[in-house]
Amino acid sequence: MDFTYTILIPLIPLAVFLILGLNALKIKENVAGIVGVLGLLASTILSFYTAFQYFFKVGKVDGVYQTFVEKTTWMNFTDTLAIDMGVLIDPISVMMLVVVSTISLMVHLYSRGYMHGDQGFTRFFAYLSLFSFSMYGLVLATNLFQIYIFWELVGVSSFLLIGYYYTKPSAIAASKKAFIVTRFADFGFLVGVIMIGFYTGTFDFVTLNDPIALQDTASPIMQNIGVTFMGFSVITTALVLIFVGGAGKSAMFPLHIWLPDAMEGPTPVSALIHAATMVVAGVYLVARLFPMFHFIEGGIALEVVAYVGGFSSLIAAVIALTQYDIKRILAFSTMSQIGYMMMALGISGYGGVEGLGFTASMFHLFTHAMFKALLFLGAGSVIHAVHSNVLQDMGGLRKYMPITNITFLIAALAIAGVPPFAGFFSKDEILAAAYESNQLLFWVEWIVAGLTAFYMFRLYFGIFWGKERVYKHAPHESPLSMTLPLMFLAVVSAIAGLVPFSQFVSPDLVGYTTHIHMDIAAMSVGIGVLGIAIAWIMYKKETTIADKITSAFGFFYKWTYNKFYIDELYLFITRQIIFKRIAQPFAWFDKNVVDGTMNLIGNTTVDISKKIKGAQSGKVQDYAFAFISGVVIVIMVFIYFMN
Amino acid sequence: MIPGVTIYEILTVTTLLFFIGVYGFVTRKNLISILLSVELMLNAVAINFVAINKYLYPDMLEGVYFSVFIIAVAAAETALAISIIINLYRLVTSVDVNVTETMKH
Amino acid sequence: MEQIIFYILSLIMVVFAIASVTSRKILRAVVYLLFVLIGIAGFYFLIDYNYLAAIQLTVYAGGIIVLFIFSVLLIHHIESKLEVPSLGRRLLVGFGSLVGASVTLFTIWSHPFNVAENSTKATEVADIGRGFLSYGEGGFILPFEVISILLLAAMIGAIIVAKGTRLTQKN
Amino acid sequence: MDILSLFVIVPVLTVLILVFAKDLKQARTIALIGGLVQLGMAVNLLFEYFKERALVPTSESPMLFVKDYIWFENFNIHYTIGVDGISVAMLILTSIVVLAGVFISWKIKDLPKEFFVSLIVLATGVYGFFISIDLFTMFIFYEIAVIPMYLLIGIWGSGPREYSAMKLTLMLMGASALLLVGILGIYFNSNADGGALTFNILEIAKVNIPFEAQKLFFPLTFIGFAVLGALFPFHTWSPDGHASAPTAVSMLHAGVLMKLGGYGIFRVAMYLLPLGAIDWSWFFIILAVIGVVYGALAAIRQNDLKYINAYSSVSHLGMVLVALLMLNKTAWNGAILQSLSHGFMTALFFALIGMIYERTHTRDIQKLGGLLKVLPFISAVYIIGGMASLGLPGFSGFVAEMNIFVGAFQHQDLFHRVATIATISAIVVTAVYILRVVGIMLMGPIKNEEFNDLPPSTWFERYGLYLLLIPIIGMGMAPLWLSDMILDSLTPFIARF
Repeated sequence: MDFTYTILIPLIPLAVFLILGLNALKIKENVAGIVGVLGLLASTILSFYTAFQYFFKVGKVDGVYQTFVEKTTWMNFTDTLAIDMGVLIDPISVMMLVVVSTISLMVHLYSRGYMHGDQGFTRFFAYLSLFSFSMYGLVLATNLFQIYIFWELVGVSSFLLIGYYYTKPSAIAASKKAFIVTRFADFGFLVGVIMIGFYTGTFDFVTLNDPIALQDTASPIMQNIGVTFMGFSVITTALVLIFVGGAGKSAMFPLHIWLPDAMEGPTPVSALIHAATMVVAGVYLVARLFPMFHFIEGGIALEVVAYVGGFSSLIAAVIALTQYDIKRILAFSTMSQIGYMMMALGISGYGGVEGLGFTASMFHLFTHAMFKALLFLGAGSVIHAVHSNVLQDMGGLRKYMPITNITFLIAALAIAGVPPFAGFFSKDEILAAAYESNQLLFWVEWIVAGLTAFYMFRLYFGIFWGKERVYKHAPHESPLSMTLPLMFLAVVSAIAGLVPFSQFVSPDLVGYTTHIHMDIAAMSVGIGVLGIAIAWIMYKKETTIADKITSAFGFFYKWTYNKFYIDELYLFITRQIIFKRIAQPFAWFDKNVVDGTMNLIGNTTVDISKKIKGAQSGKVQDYAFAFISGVVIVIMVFIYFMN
Repeated sequence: MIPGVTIYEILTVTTLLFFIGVYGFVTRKNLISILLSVELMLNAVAINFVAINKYLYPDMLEGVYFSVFIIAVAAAETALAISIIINLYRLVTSVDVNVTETMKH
Repeated sequence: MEQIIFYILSLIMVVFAIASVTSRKILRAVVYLLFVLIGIAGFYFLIDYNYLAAIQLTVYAGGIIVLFIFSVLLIHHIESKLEVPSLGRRLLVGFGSLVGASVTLFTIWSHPFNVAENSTKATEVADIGRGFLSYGEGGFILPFEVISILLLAAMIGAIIVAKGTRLTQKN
Repeated sequence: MDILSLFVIVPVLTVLILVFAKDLKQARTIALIGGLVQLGMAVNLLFEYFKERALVPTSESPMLFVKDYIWFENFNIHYTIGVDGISVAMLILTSIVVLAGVFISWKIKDLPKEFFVSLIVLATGVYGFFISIDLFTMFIFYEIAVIPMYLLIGIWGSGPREYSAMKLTLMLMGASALLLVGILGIYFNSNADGGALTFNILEIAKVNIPFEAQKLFFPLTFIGFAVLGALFPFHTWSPDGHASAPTAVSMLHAGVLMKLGGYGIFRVAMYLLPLGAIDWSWFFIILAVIGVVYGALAAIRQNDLKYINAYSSVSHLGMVLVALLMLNKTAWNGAILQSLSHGFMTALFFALIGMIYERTHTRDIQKLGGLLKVLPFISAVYIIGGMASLGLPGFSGFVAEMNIFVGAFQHQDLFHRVATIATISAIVVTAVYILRVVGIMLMGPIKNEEFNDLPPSTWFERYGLYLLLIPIIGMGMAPLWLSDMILDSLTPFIARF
């Protein structure tokens, strides 16, 4: 089967980007919207066609999903090492194509309503197309370097979109923060990529992920496995560094600080980039290299992934409890859910049912993309109506916004893991996998599940129930262009869990069947319902319980409310240490010491020349005297020294 | 050859004259005085030529020739120098070397 | 007799030379120089180069000194005094000249001159003239002619420079 | 007429015609035509080169279109010219930047004729430098390129221009003194295997210059060229010089002239003195890595746009030097690509800074703000340039930097590893200072009411910018042909090590 046409999936948005971007000032709003949506629609249709072809027609040969690669050389490093560009079709890339296409199309549709009347409408759609292009390229990458290339492009489109409201100082700061933090993580990623290239001799995913070669120390890619760095194999180090890159983009602790601030961007952007697609790129990256992570040195790197993921999900859930900005709550929730996915990857095995963690992680990625995008779009709809992000300004909106209310509720139920919504199935698989391999992480995630349910319903009740506020204009339901994507996503969130995911996605590409683990499901649903119930008691009607609890936990509350002061720590490091203690002295050093030395040399020359110039008075007499003295001295020298 | 006078004595006198000229050349500020000192030095040298010719090579006359040349050149030089000085005086109404430094610029 | 005359002449020359370079009145300096030049002419007589002595008297004492006096009269008031250089400068230069003189004298006195004794050949003006006009080996016809051209050039130059501005302005 | 000498003759002819120009209009038209002809020649040369290279592989003849005229027989000085892939790329860079410079100087006010004459004399020197194979001829062209700089900054500059011009000229002259000693040292050792003394690079490359001599003359030649390439700590002329220079001169200087440094190091110091290079590389790697990190950090705290760009140049060109000293093909390829990429980018930046300064009369980023709103085109190009500068994929900087990093990583010892990691870390710092400028200057609220009605960019400004943007994006999108051409030309070099 020839999948060459999939190259069009990223190229169509690129063309749209060029058309809209080059004429950003000329194209009218409705034209830009239509061009953008149509472009993405084409890509979406192609993606779904690809998925259909791959999963149901040609992908499976003898029960194993095949990997299709189409590529061309882009640049040669050495005679053996080169960067290729191309498309790689395998279960996870096709699954990601579907996710990206669906969410992106919904966000495009939604944006036509949400951004209506905005000055930079065309620019916004150009950026969205640029992002879609980069994300598709990332998903379809055939090798590490290609993924790095699109990784950076995704980063820059994220930067542009966060800074979309470029006259707003907080948006500028947030975009800068996002770019620099992820850039810092990418520094690790890049070093990791270069290390892999150097020690294995290839960047190619197919070669790198070959399980037979990975288990055979004589194979070319394992030739340098014996080279160590700080007690670990260099390849393990490289994998950890690559994971640092993934952690940066996926907002894992401690590189998560940019994600909450990134909410300064327009809400559709938050839904698309900072909830559903770009932030899961880190998960996708680890999944891409999963065989390597798993086989190299018994999966030490994978353990790092598991613990970082687990810890991130816990800390994010705790912080989310106390926040008031509804988008930030969702952002921390995103971070927490991505932690879940990372953790699931980390504890996964390779073959057959062992690979449940991997499957679950991808499954959760899929379902989470749907319901989290829905949550963000719903939040956007609310913000659109209330013109505020803050929970205190909302309440009782269910009467004004029925569609938003119901869709939001579905998404909240999904994320809380209530059956039969999508989140229940994926979360259940994750917990089951964790239970099998790592009890500690299982209990952590179990608690997180409860916390998730609690803060999501705190949010839900806070917005749609609770005390009714006085609104300047009466809130109204959003236009159809916005509610249509909400309804579509709500349907998907409700039913996506029924997809037999393990049939399609598994680490060894074979596929297997799973069933619901009743005991674990009972536990997780139990704690979920408990969380919802507590939220119900505290927030459905206006009560003072919340305040009492808050004051009871005073110190702890303050810490979580301030996100454990991690931002302040970073600020301290960058402002006080890097800027003030390093960059400033460097600039000073250059002006005064280096340049000073050069000037000193120059000035000394000038001074000396001035003194010499004094001797060079232009008075013939002085010259004559000097001349005669010289003659006398020379004669004396001849007399006394030469003889 | 002067009876009873050695070449050493003659050269001593000319040396003294020469260095008196040097002293004058360097210390004087007035252009004419400087020219005077130059004349002193030239004459001292001319005597040297003559004396050495007479004492060491009495059969030849090269010393005399050169003395004549020196005198001729000195005359030419003086004439030219004085004309320059006069012209300069017209321009800056001074013949002080320090003042005439302005010519350098 | 000649010895005594030489010493007297030497004394006159040195004393008037010093007077010439230190005198504060320019006209006196010129007159002192005249005495030195006459002393030199006397010296030429002593050494038996009468022709040279005659030239010295006519050209120097007669020509150059007159030029000097004219220019001094043109430029200076007779009574105006010359600026005296600073003491430090005088001492420095005096010391320098003294060192130079002593070094030179030391060199002269320590050099064994190969004096040709007992030559009594008288010098005739005709010999000098012949030497100047000879174009054979050792002849000085070329420098002689060059000098004449130099003198001519100096003369023209002196006129042009001294007349100065008006001539050049026309061009 | 051989097609290489044209690169010297056409600018000289342009200058001769320019002398008769009466006013700005005539001068700029002549300069524009001259620039266009040069660009055409450069592009033509590229195609001719490919055609010829297909017939004559590099192993047979490293240089093509070689022409040799005796110039001064006694010292065996020839006017020898020829090109390989590296010089062809450099010639294209030069012709594009010169043409863009003419566009940017479209409305120069003072002494337009003299300005264009100096500009093109400078270009002549650069062209000549890139085509020479004879060391002496090369050195002469080098001097021709450096001298007009003094006039251009001293006369048309701004701020403390005399100080800057003097500083720049003195430092570069000092460097060329060292360089001359180095070149003469090479010359007098060029008969080490018997045979005549020669200045011809290709001839000298066949000779085994004794190790002691290489050790002595390598640092001289290296520093002589590296001062122009802004090697730490000899970079201080660059910020002041750039800040004072008029726009087109900054463009040409940073874009092209500074590349002479790296090119010269590679073509002369390393090619002719390989043993010296191996022996000294550790020392210069330290200096170059310091330059990379230090330039980037110093750029963080500057407020003058030109200073920021100048320090960023120090950092980027430091990477070129690091890459050259890594002594393998991948890194060298990166170094040359980085030279090209930096040439286009920095010219673009200086052009933009010039336009912004012309409109707002300030280069202090703290006083600017919200330009994206009032000058959308210029600001958008600035952002694109910034993205290229911080090594974003799709732009030339990425291609170059990746080659450098991968090449530098080929060394396995700790020293090289540390140097490599330090160099890579500069990309983070680069992102910081680029975004700082973008955030303060382009985004945010408009700080000054007067900025609300700034004139938009004119057509010639746009042409200039497009001219520079096209190669940046082209190199970034499809680097294969260029990098393969350079890689191929590197084989004779790698054979020396």
